[in-house]
Amino acid sequence: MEAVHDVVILGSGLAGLRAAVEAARVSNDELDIAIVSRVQLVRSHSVCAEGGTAAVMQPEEGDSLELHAWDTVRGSDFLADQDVVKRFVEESPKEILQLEHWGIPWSRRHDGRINQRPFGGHSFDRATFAEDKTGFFEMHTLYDTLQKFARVTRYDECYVTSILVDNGVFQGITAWALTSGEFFLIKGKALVIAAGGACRMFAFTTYSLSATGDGMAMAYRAGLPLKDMEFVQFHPTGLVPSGILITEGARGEGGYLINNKGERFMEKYAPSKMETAPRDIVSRSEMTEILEGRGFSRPDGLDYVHLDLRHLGADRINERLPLIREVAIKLASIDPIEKPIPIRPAAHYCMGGIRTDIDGATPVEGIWAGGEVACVSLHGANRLGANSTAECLVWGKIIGEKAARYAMARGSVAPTPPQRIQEEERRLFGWIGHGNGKEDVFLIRAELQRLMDKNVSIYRNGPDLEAALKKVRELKQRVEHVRVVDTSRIYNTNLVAVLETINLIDLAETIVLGALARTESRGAHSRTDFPDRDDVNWTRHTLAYYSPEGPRLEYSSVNISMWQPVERKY
Amino acid sequence: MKETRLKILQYITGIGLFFFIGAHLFASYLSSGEPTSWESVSERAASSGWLTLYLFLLIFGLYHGLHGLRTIILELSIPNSAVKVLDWALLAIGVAIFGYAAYIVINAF
Amino acid sequence: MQELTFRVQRYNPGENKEPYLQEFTIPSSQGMTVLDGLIYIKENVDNTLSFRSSCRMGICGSCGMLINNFPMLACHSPVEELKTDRIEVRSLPNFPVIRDLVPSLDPLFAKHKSIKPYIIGPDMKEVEAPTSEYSQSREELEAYVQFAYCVKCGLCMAACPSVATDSLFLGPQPLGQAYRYCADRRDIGAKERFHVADSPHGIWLCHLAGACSEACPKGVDPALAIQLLKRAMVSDSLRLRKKKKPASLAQPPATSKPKIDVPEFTVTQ
Amino acid sequence: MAGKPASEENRHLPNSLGIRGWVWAGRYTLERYLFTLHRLTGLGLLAYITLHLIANGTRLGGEDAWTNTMEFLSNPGFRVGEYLVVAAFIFHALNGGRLILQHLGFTLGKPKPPVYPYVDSMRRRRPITLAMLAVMAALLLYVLIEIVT
Ligand SMILES: Cc1cc2nc3c(=O)[nH]c(=O)nc-3n(C[C@H](O)[C@H](O)[C@H](O)COP(=O)(O)OP(=O)(O)OC[C@H]3O[C@@H](n4cnc5c(N)ncnc54)[C@H](O)[C@@H]3O)c2cc1C
Ligand code: HEM
Ligand code: SF4
Ligand code: F3S
Ligand code: FES
Repeated sequence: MEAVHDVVILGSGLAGLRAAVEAARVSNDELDIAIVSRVQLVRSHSVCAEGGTAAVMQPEEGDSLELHAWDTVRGSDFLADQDVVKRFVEESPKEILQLEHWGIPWSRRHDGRINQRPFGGHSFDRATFAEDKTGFFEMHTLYDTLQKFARVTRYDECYVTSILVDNGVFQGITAWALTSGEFFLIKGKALVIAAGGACRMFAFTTYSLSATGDGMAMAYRAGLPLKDMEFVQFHPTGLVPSGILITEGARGEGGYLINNKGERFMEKYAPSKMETAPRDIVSRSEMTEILEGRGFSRPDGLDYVHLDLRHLGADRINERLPLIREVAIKLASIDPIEKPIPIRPAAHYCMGGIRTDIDGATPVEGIWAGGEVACVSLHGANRLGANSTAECLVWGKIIGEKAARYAMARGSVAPTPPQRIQEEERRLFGWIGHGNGKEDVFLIRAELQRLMDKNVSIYRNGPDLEAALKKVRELKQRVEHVRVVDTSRIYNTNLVAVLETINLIDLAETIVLGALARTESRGAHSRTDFPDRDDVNWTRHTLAYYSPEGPRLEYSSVNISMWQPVERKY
Repeated sequence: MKETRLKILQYITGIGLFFFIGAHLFASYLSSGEPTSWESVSERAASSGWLTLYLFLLIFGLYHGLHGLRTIILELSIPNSAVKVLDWALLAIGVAIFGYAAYIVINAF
Repeated sequence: MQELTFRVQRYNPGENKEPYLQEFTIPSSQGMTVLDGLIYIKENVDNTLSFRSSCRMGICGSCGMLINNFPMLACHSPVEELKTDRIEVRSLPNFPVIRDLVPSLDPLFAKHKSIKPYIIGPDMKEVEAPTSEYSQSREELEAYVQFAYCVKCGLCMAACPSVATDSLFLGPQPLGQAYRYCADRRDIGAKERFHVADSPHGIWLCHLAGACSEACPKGVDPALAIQLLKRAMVSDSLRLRKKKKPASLAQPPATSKPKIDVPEFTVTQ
Repeated sequence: MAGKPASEENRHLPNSLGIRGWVWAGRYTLERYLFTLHRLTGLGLLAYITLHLIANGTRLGGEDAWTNTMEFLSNPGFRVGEYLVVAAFIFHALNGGRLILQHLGFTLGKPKPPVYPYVDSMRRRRPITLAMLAVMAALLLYVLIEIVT
């Protein structure tokens, strides 16, 4: 089986949908565009984004592009590429308007203009929001808009298993249609990778179950370098025990963090910003409170602190935070109008990803990457809240356009040797014979998650990371021997779990190795054995290249075109 | 907007039936005397007022009932191509019944 | 409640002619949802069980199922709310079954596309190259925002009696979304959507059974949207419909505040 | 529409409730089943009208034929049947009135952002439906008494 299209878009999250709309739009619906997703298009993880999308919308009221840039650079602990930041702050207001014109229900001020709310690390209230379902509304607005275009072929629920590159040029992707069991090749002139992040390697995470880093892992195995993988963001407010996100908007609207003594403990750590300090700082503060015995304990070890919204009042909660109220009632039996919410830091975002240049182009000709899967180096060592959805929109648009223009200029699609597809098919369905393998994939995944939660979490140190590396490599061996009991090709989620786990393990290795090498503390990467930032040696990006023995690390420089690094204090 | 117009008629005939059948039932059950006796039946049949009422009742009832039936048949997933056939068939049935019934009402006496 | 009995629909297209129910007994835990139960079964009891899930917070719309004879999102159904320890889970009715608990929602997506679910603006140039934001008052927002809550889960379609007999009927989700866009001041495409909804398998097959709204997990109230769309179509047909004023672009505020300080560039540009 | 190369190969099991769903579709509360009743009474009335016209056709045979028919129809079985028709009519008429109003968007209230736990407009306005049912019950009782006495 083989399908040929002009532009292939891998992933239908915010970045993927935005790219698809842009590609269809700039080509006047002339290009044949395919959008491939492992879930039904509109189910992508981006629907979970709650709080907001950052953009300078109110320059008359004191905000400015420079200020947004400064906040982002400072938030990144000076690891962001500053030319990228500049492009970002210029483009994101346009995206807010574009979505507004495509029908999104942005929350409004009394005068009918777009409203914005405060967000962690931003010196101005610039998180544009639609209640607390920002990502949801953005996704559905883009999905709906995509329905305008006739020449978009959708591949819902097609699990992509590999990216084929030949001589540094993109060839195609192999995909397994879950609903029919078919395995086939999708060829194209250009590929846009927008396959999302990888925090499902942690047990306590805000992520969707389907966000397992496949895109990063496939690109990595296809020879594309991964950048800055050691930087994993922990969100301060994951709902205990599920990890479901309680949006930063809850603190933006004025919620308090309270320890078991009833104190607003952020006074000690970030007196000027309090609860709306950047995420790395708030998460560390919470962990310190918990580690020093000022949290509330739970038998399962998920000790927590309280997020108190009661003083906001029922009206404000119902108007601004309806989703988290619903979620807290449903999944923790707590109505935030009446009781504080139990929360603790949860794995939330991968700052790292596929290395791209400022236009989202990867080192392979014909492949672009954008959104969380990519690392264009906007977030550096710590992403500011609300900057990610904005990044997905901005670079979704850029790479959609670039890929479309490339495809329009290029003649034909190169042939692909059939044995590569057969090999991949054998690798995939070979598992199905493994009915008597001795390992259980769900156990392996659980072990990986427990390990990452324990050793590669908010506070890290040399010995823990060494131990983690050893364990990850052991898991990498063991996963080869898992059994797949399910023998069907149709909707075989047993096999899917195996493929996901392999991907997660590969990525975990790059994270652990990068973290081990980086002997400093910067942004989300905080080592107790190296507590200070080391600007002399470590103002540089980590690059991880695939090799059968394990990742090979290289480094690249940081673009500093506006501000020299200074001490980061809030 | 054909379907919308058809449905509007369904509503109008529904409201019409409410009054006509109300009157009809009142005359048939609640008025004094023996409503179904030959005398009272012929008496009503001779009055042009009742005659008109019956004819309207017929038209409204048939349209309303048959359009309702059409909706139900449409809902059995019949293909769009068969809709025309259905429409004509129901129209034919409606006209036939109307003809027969009008003949009774007008010619019985 | 120490233990839960799950009776789960199984169907493997290669092997079974008919779906059947398989019984699992699993330990219950505090705050557990039906989805948690299914995940427990999949990971610990029977690896071959198939179902959809993603966000596990009731926002992606993947996990619609028939739970104890009512269409629900599995991740949004705490076992406690069901008030029983016997739980029967089947694939969503009115959609073809692919396998086990996995229905094919393709018909829903196709119907949704057919009603033109996007802004058809008075000035498409402005729509595609915005110069300023449209102003939207609270009332204008409230006229449609409830309907924009739709997660496209298809529960309403599983509940609707007209969808049950008519696979061609547009159904509550698409019709509700048609109204969502018609009610948006930024949109002037109502006529085009009326035209789609006016087909023999269109809006008039809705008989206000209200089951769609009863089942909807996100408070969308498609039944209300559909009746309001009917009203608009009837008044349009009778030429009573008021032309709505298209949205206007917001003017920037007249007054401005001083800029917040930003540190000077320390690298020469 | 969906681009899956193999989706034409329809291995999926159809799973529609079909007419079965009129009788039992799940744990719905009221309106879902009022719909069924409205439909059944509508069809019943249509069937009745047809029979009614046939019966009336005997008029063409003159006074004797008519009186015979009426006598034949006055046995208790038909009286009960007639009561059922009147009952069906009363239900259909009252519920139909409600439907006309609500189909046209009256009495349902305005859309507004829902507050959890969600209550939709039909349930918010359920008192109207219940009032309709109460009037219906009263009418049915009245007609029953009227017929019996
Ligand atoms: C709970 C939560 C709340 C958040 N809130 C905010 C917020 O308020 N503001 C903000 O700015 N950011 C927020 N973020 C971050 C932001 O939502 C994400 O970074 C962003 O949505 C990522 O979008 P994406 O398009 O890159 O990827 P995703 O939305 O994750 O999409 C990935 C796509 O790739 C597809 N895919 C993956 N693997 C495969 C495969 N093997 N084969 C085929 N397809 C595949 C998936 O199906 C999916 O369609 C939040 C994140 C979380 C977890
Ligand atoms: C007394 C006044 C009546 C009123 C107010 C009334 C009202 C209605 C309404 C509003 C509908 C549309 C229901 C919907 O689409 O959901 C309807 C349907 C219907 N009516 Fe009536 N009606 C009345 C009398 C009758 C009579 C006398 C008959 C018999 C001929 C009849 C037969 C039907 C049928 C068959 C349907 C279709 C049912 C369905 O689609 O479910 N009605 N009625
Ligand atoms: S209207 Fe409600 S039930 Fe229907 S698809 Fe949308 S969210 Fe689901
Ligand atoms: S259940 Fe169906 S009949 Fe109408 S009100 Fe809802 S669409
Ligand atoms: S898993 Fe997303 S709605 Fe249930």
